[in-house]
Amino acid sequence: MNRAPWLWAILFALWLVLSWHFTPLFLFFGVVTCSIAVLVVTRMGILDRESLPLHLAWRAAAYVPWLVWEIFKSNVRVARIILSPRIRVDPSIVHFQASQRTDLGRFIYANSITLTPGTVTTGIVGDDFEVHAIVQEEIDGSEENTMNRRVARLEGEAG
Amino acid sequence: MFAVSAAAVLVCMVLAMLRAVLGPTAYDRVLALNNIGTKTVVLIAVLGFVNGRPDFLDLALAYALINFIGTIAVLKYIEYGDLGASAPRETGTE
Amino acid sequence: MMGDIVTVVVWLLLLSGGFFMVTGSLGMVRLPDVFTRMHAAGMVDTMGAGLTLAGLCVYSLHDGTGLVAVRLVLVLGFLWFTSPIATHAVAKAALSGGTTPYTVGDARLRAGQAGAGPDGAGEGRTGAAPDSTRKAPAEDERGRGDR
Amino acid sequence: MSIVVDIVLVTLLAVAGIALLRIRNLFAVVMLAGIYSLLSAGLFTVMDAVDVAFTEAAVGAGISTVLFLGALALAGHHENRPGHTPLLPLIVVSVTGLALVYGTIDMPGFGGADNPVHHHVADHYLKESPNEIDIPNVVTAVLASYRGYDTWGEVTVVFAAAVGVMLLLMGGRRSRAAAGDNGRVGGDGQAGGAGDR
Repeated sequence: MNRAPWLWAILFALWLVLSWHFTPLFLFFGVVTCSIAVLVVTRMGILDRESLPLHLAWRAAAYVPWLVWEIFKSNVRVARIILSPRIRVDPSIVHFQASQRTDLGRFIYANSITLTPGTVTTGIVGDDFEVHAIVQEEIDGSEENTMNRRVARLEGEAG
Repeated sequence: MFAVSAAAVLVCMVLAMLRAVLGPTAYDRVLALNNIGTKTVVLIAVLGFVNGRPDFLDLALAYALINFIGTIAVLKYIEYGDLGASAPRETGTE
Repeated sequence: MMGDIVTVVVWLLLLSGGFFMVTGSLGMVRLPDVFTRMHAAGMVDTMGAGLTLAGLCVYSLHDGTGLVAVRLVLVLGFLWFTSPIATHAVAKAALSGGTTPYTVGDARLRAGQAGAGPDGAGEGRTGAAPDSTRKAPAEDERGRGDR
Repeated sequence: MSIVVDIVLVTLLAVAGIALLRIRNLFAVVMLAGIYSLLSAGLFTVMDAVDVAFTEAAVGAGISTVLFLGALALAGHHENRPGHTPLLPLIVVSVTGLALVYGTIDMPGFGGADNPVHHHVADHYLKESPNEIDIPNVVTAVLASYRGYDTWGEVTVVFAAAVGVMLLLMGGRRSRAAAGDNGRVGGDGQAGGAGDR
């Protein structure tokens, strides 16, 4: 699948939404700007299924709301730690195996972990994730496993 | 009601400023810088609504990106001591 | 009627966003080391900014300025895409720069606690804000020496 | 509300400024300078000077932080204490500041609609720029068209400055790399690597 036209369409849609002027002059500027951007990106050779993961778009629509709900829950937990009169933390660094097959999947998983407060991905070597957690319970519960499975599903069969 | 939100953001900026001044490590200061950047973005968005002219949101949009680039440049400098250096190649790193 | 509901929803979103933002900033001041503060900073970036911008978004949608709502969504999208990368970069740089995170039973946690009061059992309890501010200048000197 | 925001932001600016003066670790100074830029950009936004705020954020918080860090990589981290007493500079700065404040007494009130500056050519720009240039943003129209030569000159100066700074910062590295010292690109570029040069 050729990704350049898709990128161009997305960029031009962004241009239209942000500018919201439909005079020929501005449309012309938009066309030129988007074309230059796409040209540069194509020449740099960074336009592939990692930089524009169109194949994930539909499954991401199911993943993102779940992620937002997870973020909300862990926010409440961290807020409780911070607001307690005496701060009780037992931070620790935990290693565990991720089950994603592609780098893109690992990237999404690592960023999902970091995006939920209470856990931060500090390093990845191969499948081995190194995660810093503010309290031990944040990490060894079943929720990380759930997230792991969900990202693996998001990544899909195509891999 | 937006004024309440703006006040909350200002309180947060004061707290983050405290962390930036106290330090103690460089990483605390980077964290505070990044955080004040985020709060500036939110502050600009909220102030647009306080004044009834939410036209400044493009500015917030640009800030969000500039802040990110600045943070990454700073951390690259801390980690490699040089802005031009490229990361040593490790296999399997993201 | 519709307007009342929207007003209530916007109030709720803005207030809870402000709550998470203030709590996260408080955490940045109170928590003992840079790694734990990172989690507090994450709160500001995710729910603090998220709920506040969502409140503005609901308001502008009801107000009939849909373009503003689109921009707010874009701002939030950028924040949520970039925030974990920046946080990860801070953590990675801090680790490779020789800062070891506090862990359970760490001597530094106990040291912080010895000054905090009689509660000396040592299961990762630290003093609150006054304690961490008091020991800050000494650590600043040490931090300079490291670099 | 706007006045409260002004007061808080200006107070934070003052705190950042004093901290900038007191701290001797130049890395922390660069961080605080970035925060200072973000705060003043927020202040400019409150004053409706969006284009200035935009420039301040891009240049102050973005580019100049990066340039400072590049300079630090070459120059080292710690600022020496000045050999002389700060008394004379303090007096000079205070006198200059007081003179500037005295100068503002004669100026018309901030943001007043009948200030002379708003009735020289501004009326014409505001009324006619949609017809004459057909650009929705008046500031853009003024900068890029009515004052096109002026902007051109400014851009040239900024470009020359940027090229000069980049040459200064990158020239050293290239000559070192040519001398065969390419080890620091690899493993040994640690956090403290800059401090000991």
